[in-house]
Amino acid sequence: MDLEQLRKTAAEVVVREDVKYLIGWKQGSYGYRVAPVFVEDASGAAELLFSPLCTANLATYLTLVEKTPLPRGQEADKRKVALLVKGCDSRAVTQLIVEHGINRDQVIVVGCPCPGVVDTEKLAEKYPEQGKPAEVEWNGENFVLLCDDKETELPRDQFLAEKCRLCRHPNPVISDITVGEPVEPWTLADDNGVEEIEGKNLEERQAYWEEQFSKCIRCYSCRNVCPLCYCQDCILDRLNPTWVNRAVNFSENTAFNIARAFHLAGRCIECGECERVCPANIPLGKLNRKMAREVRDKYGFEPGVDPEAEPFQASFKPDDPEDFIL
Amino acid sequence: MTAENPYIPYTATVEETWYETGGDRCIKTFKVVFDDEDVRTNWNHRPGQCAMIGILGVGESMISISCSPTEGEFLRFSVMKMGKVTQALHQLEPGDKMMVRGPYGNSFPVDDWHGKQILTVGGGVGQAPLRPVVEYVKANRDKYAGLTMIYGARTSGDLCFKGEFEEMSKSDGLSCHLTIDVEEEGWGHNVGFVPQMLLDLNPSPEDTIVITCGPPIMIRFVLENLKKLGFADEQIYTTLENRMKCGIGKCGRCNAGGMYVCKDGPVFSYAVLKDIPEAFA
Amino acid sequence: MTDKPKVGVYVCHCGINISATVDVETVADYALKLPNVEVARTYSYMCSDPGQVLIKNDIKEHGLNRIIVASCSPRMHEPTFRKAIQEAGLNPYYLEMANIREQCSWVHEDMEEATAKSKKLVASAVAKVRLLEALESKEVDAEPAALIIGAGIAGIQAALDIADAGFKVFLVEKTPSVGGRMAQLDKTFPTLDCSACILTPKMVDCASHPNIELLSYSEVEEIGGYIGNFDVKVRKKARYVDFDKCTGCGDCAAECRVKDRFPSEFDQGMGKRSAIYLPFPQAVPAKYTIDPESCLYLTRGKCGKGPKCQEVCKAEAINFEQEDEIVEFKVGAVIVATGFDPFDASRKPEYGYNDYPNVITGMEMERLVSASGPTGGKVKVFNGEEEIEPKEVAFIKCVGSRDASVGNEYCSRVCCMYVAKQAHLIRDKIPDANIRVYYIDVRAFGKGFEEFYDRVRRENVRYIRGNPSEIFKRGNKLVVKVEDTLTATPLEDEVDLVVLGVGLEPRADMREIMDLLRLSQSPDRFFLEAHPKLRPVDTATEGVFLAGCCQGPKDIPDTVAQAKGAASSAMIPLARGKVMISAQVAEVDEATCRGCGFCVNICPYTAIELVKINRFGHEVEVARVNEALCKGCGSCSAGCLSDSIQPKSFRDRQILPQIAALGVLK
Amino acid sequence: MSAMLLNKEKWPEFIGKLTGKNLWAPKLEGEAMRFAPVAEDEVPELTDGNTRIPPKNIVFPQTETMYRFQLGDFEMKEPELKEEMILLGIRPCDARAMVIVDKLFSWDVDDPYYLKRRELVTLVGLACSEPGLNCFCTSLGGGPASTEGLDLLMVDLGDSYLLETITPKGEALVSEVSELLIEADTEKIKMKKKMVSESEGKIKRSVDHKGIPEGLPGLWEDPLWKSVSASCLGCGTCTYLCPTCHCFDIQDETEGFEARRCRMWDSCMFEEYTLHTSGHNPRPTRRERTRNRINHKYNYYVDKFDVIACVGCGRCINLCPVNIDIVEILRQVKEAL
Amino acid sequence: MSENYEPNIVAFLCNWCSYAGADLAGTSRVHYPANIQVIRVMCSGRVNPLYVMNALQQGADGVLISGCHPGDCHYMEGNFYARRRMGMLKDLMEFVGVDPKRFHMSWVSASEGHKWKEVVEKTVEEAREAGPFEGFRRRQIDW
Repeated sequence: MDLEQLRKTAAEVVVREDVKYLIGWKQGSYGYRVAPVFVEDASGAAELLFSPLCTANLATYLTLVEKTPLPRGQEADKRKVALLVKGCDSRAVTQLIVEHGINRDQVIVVGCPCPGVVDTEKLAEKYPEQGKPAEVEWNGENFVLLCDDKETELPRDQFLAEKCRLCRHPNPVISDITVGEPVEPWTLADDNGVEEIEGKNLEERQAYWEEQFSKCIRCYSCRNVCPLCYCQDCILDRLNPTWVNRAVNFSENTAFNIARAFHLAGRCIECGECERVCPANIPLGKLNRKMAREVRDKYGFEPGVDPEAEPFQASFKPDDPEDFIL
Repeated sequence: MTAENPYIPYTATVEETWYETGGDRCIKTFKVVFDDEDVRTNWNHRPGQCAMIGILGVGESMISISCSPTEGEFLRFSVMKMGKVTQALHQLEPGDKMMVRGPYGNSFPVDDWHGKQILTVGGGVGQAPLRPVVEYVKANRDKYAGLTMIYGARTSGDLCFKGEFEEMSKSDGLSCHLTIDVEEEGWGHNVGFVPQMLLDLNPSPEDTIVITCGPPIMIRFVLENLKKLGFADEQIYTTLENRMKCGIGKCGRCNAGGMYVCKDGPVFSYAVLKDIPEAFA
Repeated sequence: MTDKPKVGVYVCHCGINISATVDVETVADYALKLPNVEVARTYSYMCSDPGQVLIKNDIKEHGLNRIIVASCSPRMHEPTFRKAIQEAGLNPYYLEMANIREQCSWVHEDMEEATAKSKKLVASAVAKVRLLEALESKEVDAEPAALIIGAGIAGIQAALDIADAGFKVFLVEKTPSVGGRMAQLDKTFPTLDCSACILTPKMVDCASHPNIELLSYSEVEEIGGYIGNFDVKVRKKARYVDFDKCTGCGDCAAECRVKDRFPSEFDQGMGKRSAIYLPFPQAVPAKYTIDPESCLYLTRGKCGKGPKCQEVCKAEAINFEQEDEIVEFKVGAVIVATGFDPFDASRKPEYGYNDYPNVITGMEMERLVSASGPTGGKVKVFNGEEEIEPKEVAFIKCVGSRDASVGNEYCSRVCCMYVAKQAHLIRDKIPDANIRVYYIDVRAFGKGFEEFYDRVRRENVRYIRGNPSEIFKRGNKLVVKVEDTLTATPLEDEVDLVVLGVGLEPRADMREIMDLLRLSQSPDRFFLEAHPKLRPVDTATEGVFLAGCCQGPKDIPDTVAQAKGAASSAMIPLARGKVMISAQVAEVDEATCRGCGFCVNICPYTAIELVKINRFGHEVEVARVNEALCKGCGSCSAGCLSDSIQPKSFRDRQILPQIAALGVLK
Repeated sequence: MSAMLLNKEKWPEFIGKLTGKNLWAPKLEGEAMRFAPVAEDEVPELTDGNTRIPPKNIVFPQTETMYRFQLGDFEMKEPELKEEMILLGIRPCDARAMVIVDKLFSWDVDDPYYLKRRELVTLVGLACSEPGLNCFCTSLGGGPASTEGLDLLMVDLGDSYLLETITPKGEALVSEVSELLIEADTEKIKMKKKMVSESEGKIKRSVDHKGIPEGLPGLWEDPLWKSVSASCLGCGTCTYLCPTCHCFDIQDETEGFEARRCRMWDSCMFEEYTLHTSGHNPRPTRRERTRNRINHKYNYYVDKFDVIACVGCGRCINLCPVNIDIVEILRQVKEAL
Repeated sequence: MSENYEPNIVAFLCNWCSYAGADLAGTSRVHYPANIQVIRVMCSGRVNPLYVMNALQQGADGVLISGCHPGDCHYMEGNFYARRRMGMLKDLMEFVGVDPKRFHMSWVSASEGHKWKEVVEKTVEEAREAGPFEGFRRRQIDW
């Protein structure tokens, strides 16, 4: 990845009068952290980064913008928002367009073809994080860790993030400007995580998820980080009617997680952010990927690839599967 | 645990209810009496204080006590129908039970104001926390120089405590000035906004205490106009409201800057308030 | 005024229908313990007058404001009790019924179980009724006019009926003339009336009727709105002939430089017409039309020294500058009478329709036997280059019908009879011909049909049971390869003429109408009626009705009957002058709607649209429901991720407590 | 205060004596540690690192029944809290956090639930020999072996634990296991000091909070709040994992006629937290909410209780999904002063 | 599982087909188990899939959703949406360990009183096999 080119492109975009800011990644405050950054001027573009540590899906910020009441007579800022996207992130943008979450002409999508990001948890396990920010780069097939003037080769098959092993769209499916060369899609791995659960019987599954959901502390980071969870007023927060009680226990947590996964069925673009941010390490990705796979296999639908598509949850086919009907 | 548990409310019986205003967000007043005699006698609130009232199984809501302790061994609450709890409260009728805990917060320092002229400036349901002061002054008429009440609402239908004003104007040293935003047929009082009416009345700041409560926008202009009229910060009092859950300074959410509205408030003098950055947020 | 729900629960004995299995007193006692229940009573027949009076008195005496009747199915008596409580001054929607008869006492035997279940059903009803809201039905004015799409016999008949009743009718026909398929037919079965003779007067009537505005050579472009208030846009295609000036003299067609060069649509391509033409002599309106696709001047920009038609037209009616015109109007009801397409015989290549000129379709046969047809009524066909009068004639039935291989599993209903009729006509015209009919079944179900079929058979028309597998040429004969399934004998039948009894198919262009009116198709691809038995002329779109073969194959009397049915249904809103808009419609909470448009996609009635609103200074899109179009099905709601669209009376906050009551209470 | 020594060989026996007494200790669940009850014949191993979820839930459960009742009835039954418990292996920062939160829960009106649980719990601390990457307790008056709030402190000296009793509760506990302990000699005390100073040296991050409490009001409208909160997702991770965050919500829950009033953690980072029913929100964006979080810890709490409501445990830094780093924010605050 | 365990089934029926079919079963005096309790909705498309979750959480041991046969929906398409939604939900529920025997969907027309009986019997029987739903049921134990 040519960072100079990225920064130059970004600088050109942010100085445009019709652009509010550009959302990108920058080096974090320590270790393998990378922080989202809102670049408002050309100088800010120098901070931008695109590396195998840039796991965060920035599309979430498109809908996270708070629309606070404007004083009478004040016009809303209608300038465009530019953002850097990887393949998976671009699917979120596309899905948002499908759902009217954003207007296509309100965003400038800067596409970054992505050879896959690293699993920072695995990385930290093997090479503990340091106080000083470390760098990781792509190096041919593999990654390379630059820390304390040392270069350590990180084999792809050990450190590639789970979501990337299963990635079908490493190149942005939508973009106004592309920085970097398209990457060759790679052979997909099996979704071991989902299959492992499918291999369990009902009692085992129940036990497995009971253990997982019991850990949930309902911090809602999974929901908030999700680019496609953007209701002003999430039904799971609501009290009238109450879908899910505020109490934190296995029952309510399960209801919360089922509802969340269901609302994302046919919408989830498998960026894996929910699982990444979960402080309780609940394997939320398995839930979402399971649903995504059913949607793909049984209904022949893949969300976030076609901005003209009919939303999966708001359409049907007369020959949808009905083998489960009595 | 013990009877000391401050989260456990007392049961009270609704004696009387009536609607102050109409519409979707109507205001209904409840006159309630505690079931337990000890509670009834020991309950001691001051003008400006609030109570957590609610219904078991639905929830609680912090509401200002809209009567003065001088009125008798009962409480009055004027509740606007807004959310889940207030909707449920509105379903209560005489004979029904209401849960009450409190009283919470500080109060208007009415006893420090002896000898002063009291000016209340209220808007809409904001008159509810002012009413106890009015009643208190009426009950201790000899201790105060007098009381002027300015009260306005959008329409005459949005005025609370309507029946009480006539009688007031008849008492010596008390005056009552009503206003509504837009002219209505048969309305014999002022038409215009409360802050303007304040300017028009041109009250003297001398030996006067002003207390005001109403919509944030009204308060802002009232404060502005009070300054124009020469009132000092220390002469001005208002009450704040924020979302509350516990009422006793634990749950965290009601803070405006470093002040917990439920404990440090709801009554603030403008001298304090003006330094609280979030007070008018 | 009170916000407090005061519920009255009325448990019906229904004679002993309920009380024999359900301990109604126990149920009433239980109900009294439920929150907000003030009164609970039982009575022998709640639906009886005294029963209703009981409820009404309680409403007045106890100030009840919510009523539960635990009795029979709401599908039975909901309207009764709604009316009753309305008479007592309550909003009729403050009613909930607990079905303890059809779904409890009649289907369970154990008294204990049935009583327990009844209690739960009552508890569930109480949970909901407390949260019900008052609803008001609205009425809007209905435009006293109708739109009829298609001017075949169905459209014509419907138009005449409605116009005769005094309402304005806009009759839109795609082709230059009204008349449709019936105009092409020679005789009609089984009475053998001359089709044109009975149709032409009606065609003329509808052109001259003061209440009918005939828009021929026109197409509907857009239909918006809803029952009572449809906004219609019609494109009047340019005829290049001034409609008012043309006298129909025909000089133009006679002088056309490309005279008689183009296959006549009316004659099924067997006859020819000019570029400027009248589809058939009795066409209504009798106005000429220039076919822009065949006219030299319109296709090449030049026609000799100048268009001949223009030159010879004394009325100076020819106008090449003419443009399409858009007409807009409002109607209260719409009748779709777009008819059918005959099955395209080339989709059965084994019958050689494209290969042999003496394999023809039933429709072509109609023109061939017609005195006004291309041969003047003489049955003559080409066998190769040679024109012959066929002596050996075979009919094949069920071509394109009852045939899964072409996707048409249905019976076309008219082929049996028209084949019999055509066999009879051939027998009439060629008395020495050998005529046979290959059939799968003979369905002669209508009035006079069986008698006619008998008559034809007596006229020495042989009916052979078998479905031919192939037609090929041998020498100068066509060979029909078939197995006589009654005798299990394989046959190779040599003939001069094969008539394919083609079936009826949905029109190729029906999609346009479906999209215009959001109509659905039944599995046979014809338009779907609202109910196959009870609402055969209605559609799911209120105010839109079906007439004729667009709904399914029909013969003429059935078509006319359905057209009259559609006309009378369409006249209901027109005559009332008002339409009721259901109160149980969906409602959007604009504060929480995120404008994703899922509901817009889901709604089968296009009742929801996205509109821009100002939310505290920000322009945002939210869904909005057109209450006149909404049917209250609630599909939108289950698809709404933010629960922002909710059908009134079936809101989540009304249903979830029902679930809780059924789940939790023991 | 006394110092005793527990040879690690006697560790299982030591545990054995405590397991009957409602003993809780850190337990690795998946990749994360959290406090869990120690089962009958389980011998927990104390390892480096702190629990991901702070032990505040022991005294302030995430969801807690305040009282139960029957709908339509007015008798409120409080839960009986009487079982004593021992929290083994709590880190000094988390114990210190409890001391800080105590001030709030006993301010003016006592919170019976919290205080009762506090009374019932004995805190057996474990000094940190390997502080975490984002620990900065030393900046805030704590330290790897700080005893504030603890009843008993254990220091890992390799083959033995040094046990320092701090309170009578701690003494009582020690007396129950006294036969397993020996008196610690001065050498061991020295070893401890060395270990602690080494540990302190390993703490890399720091906050210079001097002037911050007084200075924060002046930075009310500073642009830094916008920039530090821009990437905030508005989730509750930082506050739920904070040992001093103590905000809660109160809700009524019903099931049939059974009902309870309960309270559960709430977070000032949630939009709904301050949202009025009218739709007005005094803290409408993440900027105001982030500002409030920092102000609450470093200004308001100091004003009220004379202590910063942050112990430098680093959890909010470790687990923020978007690398919002309180040390970094405070550095910027300091810079802006 | 207790010997005399009776599953508690909540059913959602569309007004036009299945509810009418269930009424017909009544009119025809067809007997079936009393474990089933019906909530009437206008269309199977109205059934929010989360109702199923909610019902299980709140004490149902099984849930049934029934609508018109495909193509017969009174509202044309509602049952198609219901089918897609419930198909997805079923996959999800199974994945998290909810026995598919607890959750059924059927097409029952207004004329299929007997089919309704069969559907109820099957639903009850399977729910019985699956036993009382413990799963993520709201439990007082947590209170």
